[in-house]
Amino acid sequence: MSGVRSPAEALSDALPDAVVEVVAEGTHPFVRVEPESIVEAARVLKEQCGAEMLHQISGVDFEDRIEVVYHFARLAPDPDFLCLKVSLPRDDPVVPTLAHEWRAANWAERETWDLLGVRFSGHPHLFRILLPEDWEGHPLRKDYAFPESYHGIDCTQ
Amino acid sequence: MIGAEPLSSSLAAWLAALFGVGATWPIQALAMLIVATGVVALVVTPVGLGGVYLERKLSGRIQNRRGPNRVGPYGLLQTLADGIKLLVQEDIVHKAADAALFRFAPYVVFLAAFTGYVVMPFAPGLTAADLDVGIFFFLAMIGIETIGVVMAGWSSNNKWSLLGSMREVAQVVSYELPLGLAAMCPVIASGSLSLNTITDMQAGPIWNWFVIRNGYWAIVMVPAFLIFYTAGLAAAKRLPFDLPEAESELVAGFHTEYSGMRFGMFFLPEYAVMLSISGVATVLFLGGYHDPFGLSAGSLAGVWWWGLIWFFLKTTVLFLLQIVLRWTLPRLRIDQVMYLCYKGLLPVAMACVVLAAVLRLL
Amino acid sequence: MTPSIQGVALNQREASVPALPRDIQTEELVFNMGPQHPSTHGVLRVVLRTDGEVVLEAQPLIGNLHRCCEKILENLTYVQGVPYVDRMDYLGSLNMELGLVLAVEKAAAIEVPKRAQYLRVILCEMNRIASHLMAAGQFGLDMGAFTPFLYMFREREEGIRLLDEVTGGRLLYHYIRYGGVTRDVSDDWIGRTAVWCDRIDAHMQEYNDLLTYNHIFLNRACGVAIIDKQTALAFGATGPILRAAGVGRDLRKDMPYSSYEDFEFDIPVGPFDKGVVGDSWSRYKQRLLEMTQSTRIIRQALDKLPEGEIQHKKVTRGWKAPAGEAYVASEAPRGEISCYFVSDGGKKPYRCRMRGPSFFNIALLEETSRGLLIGDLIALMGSIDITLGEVDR
Amino acid sequence: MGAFSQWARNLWMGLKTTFVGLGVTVPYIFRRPYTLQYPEEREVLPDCERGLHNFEIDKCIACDQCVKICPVDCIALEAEGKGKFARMTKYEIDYTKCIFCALCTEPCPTECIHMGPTFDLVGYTREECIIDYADRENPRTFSEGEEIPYPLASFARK
Repeated sequence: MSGVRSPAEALSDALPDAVVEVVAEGTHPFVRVEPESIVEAARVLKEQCGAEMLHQISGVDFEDRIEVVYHFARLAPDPDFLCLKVSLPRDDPVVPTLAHEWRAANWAERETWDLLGVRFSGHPHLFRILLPEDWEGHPLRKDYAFPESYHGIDCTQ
Repeated sequence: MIGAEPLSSSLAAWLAALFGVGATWPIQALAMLIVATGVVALVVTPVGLGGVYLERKLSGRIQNRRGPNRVGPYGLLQTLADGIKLLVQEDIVHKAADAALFRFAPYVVFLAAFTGYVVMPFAPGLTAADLDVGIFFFLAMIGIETIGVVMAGWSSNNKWSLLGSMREVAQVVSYELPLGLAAMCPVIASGSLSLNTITDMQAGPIWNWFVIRNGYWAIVMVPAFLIFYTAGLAAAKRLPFDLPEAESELVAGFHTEYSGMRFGMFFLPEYAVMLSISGVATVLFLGGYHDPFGLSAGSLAGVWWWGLIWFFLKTTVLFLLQIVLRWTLPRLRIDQVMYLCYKGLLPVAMACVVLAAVLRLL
Repeated sequence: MTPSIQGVALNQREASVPALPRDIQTEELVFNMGPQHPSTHGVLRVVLRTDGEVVLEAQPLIGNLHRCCEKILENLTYVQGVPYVDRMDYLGSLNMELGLVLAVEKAAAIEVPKRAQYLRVILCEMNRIASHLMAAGQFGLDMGAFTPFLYMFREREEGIRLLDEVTGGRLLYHYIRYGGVTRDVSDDWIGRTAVWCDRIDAHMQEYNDLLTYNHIFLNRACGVAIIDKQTALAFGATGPILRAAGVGRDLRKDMPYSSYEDFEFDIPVGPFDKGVVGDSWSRYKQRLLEMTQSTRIIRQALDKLPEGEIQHKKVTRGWKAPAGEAYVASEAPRGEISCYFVSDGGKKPYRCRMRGPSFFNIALLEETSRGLLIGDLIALMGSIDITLGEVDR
Repeated sequence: MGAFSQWARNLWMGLKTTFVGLGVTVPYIFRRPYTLQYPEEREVLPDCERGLHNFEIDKCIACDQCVKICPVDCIALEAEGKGKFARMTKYEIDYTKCIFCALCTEPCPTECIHMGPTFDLVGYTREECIIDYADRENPRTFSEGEEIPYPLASFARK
């Protein structure tokens, strides 16, 4: 009977070294794992906690670090969202890609790269997705400076 | 033969008398030309414009809208206004297009669509040219239109246009087969390829019409009529078969790059072909210009306006049905279009031809 | 020169279509479909590699409508942000507002009065019906059937008028606020909304006669462009696509929010009476059936609408959410939207990550379109029903 | 037989459903149209319609609340004096920016700015889309005691 274990429990058993922080209570329970073991952690969620769908990948710029937050959806039993977080250094955020196991991660990771500049190592197609190819910077970073002009178009208005 | 002399012959005689020469072939040709121009200018173009108006008004009413209602009473002049707009619009030939072909293509389509009317018996004596092979002339003209469309699609240098024109070729050339075979049934029944002769065979009351001739011919003629009508829809590129210009797939197909009057020269022929298909269907199956009561064979024989009224009445009903069908049905896919042609209509049409031959022998 | 898009050669991947014999091998065409194409439902650009009519590869390229909504939300106060999310999925904008508001309410533990919750449900379901009518009609339009589209617009128009009476907007409502809703409804409005629900159900027969069970339509849509359960789950596709693929997931039932647990309704799950599970027709039919369920919910909510206030606490311009975070998902017309909301205790949200279901759904296009005819590709795009506003955000 | 009957059924269903479809569309030809003749006939808009603003200039105390809450910064307000004796010199709303969210009407302490029912704003230039409500000639600006000819949207917090 898989799918009923809580992610905290399952991850502490399967990958005790990788778990950095566990928050099981409150409005947003999550497990923070080491960036290197995100692929294994996601696999544990899939196999033991019934996470059948990758729901969303979010990046958050916390000035001192960048967090990438993965939300998985458990469809049944007890539908819920399971959350994994990784913390990355701000100057060179790199995390292994989930795109090979979860096809949904392909575009979501591209978007995170596009808007936050998180590099997903091993991603098959890590190019900008929403912004044009030649855009400079990653807009969702907190210190992003809006460009004065783009290809001669005045952006200051 | 019921009905007067073809109009061109009377005109030729009159011209010959006017110039004081014999009715030699240049005079006859001149007379034919005058009649053909007259027919196109006085009958077909207004009816084509009326067709556009009817289509827009009817589609509006079907869709809970009003349709054109601003220009003129009930919006009657809307089509004319659109025509004027098309005339004054800039005629764009874009840089990458093959300019000569691009410019020439609309004329081919326009000419082909309107030349079909030359053999159309509108009323007793009102035929531009009573050809012995009228029905084949008509089908050939529909085929020639395809060439213009391919020219347009190719010279546009636009992949969507190219795809549209290729679809047109595949579709129209395929549907020529069931169209021709279905037309063979009345031809077999009447023993003539001339549209006038076929019409006159159907004079008299309604049971003389080929579609229900003497009752038992209906077994052949009703399916043949349906096939002719369906294939005619395909030849006219009307909606279950509007793949060449499928708006939601190919933007506008072969005429994507056209503007102004050149676009108009694709647009108007579409209605002209719709109308001529309806007209030929009327001639072949529904008694042409003969009324259902037998008056045109009796007291009103040879009266041209009586025939004209009935011809246009029947043609308009078929024409309106084409319009209503367009606003009812979704579009087929290209493979389904081919399936319907080769596996659906063609075998049935062949069976009809064979059966018609058998009935004829009986 | 091989055409390449964003660094990847188009012929990089082999299509599943069998290769033609060498002597009849023909040139492949690369089509640029969109951003101005009538069937891309917005400013989507799809690059097609085709062999004649057969699509070998379709690559959706998005971003033409990108406004960086998330950055805008970070720079606006809480109150100011709500009208912005309306503009993500502009056809189901009430549901979008609800997505944001629910996340903030959860993080800040704002209580919503029961009447406001019911009003949210009623209006969101009306919005869902309006959106589904649009989607189903668009699907017909993509297939060349123009008339059902306008019939559906007629019903949609009436629904929009009802929404307009309550919210003041016809497309972008800005109705849901933190802790409640803006305006209350009148008894007269309740009566007319119930009548509208009846009209929707009554007209369903018309749509079925004209479009759903039309033989041409069935031939076009049944059994083509199949998105099966595994593919849908792998790509994170949600909403009607996932349910038509045979997965009975609906957040209104699975993780009820805003009092959805009070109502009795079914979740239609594919396959239906025609076609196979997960094909274009099932996705279309799914939407029609969901509309019927939505009218059920609306009728129940109108009947049971409790008395009381519609907003406990007014969230004003200077309101500060307590530090914290929340992830709340809700069921929008096109699938599951979610908001990952992070607050640092300031006047503005620290991060508002919005999930647009269409963003994940449209990614399926590349996978599903191989070997389809161009006409079927159009049908596939119509049945996925994307809104570019939420794809690009 | 199976293949043949399937083929025949295919053709028959195509024909039959066509007539079913015609049965839906043809009756509509004889029904009344649903649409309105727009400029002459207009829909009766609800009183909370969020159209162009209406401004009661004498009530305004130039408190700047609406300017501050506007998410797109489309309101420009200038006044001589403050409070009850404020004399408005400029109250410009830039409708190229305005998103008609009605947030400006909410914090107004005197309820002097409303959303009105006018929705057709057109202009040939961007300048034409900037409307100055401090101009008393503006048909959507109302002075003290002037009767407003239509009900106004009330989003204001009470």
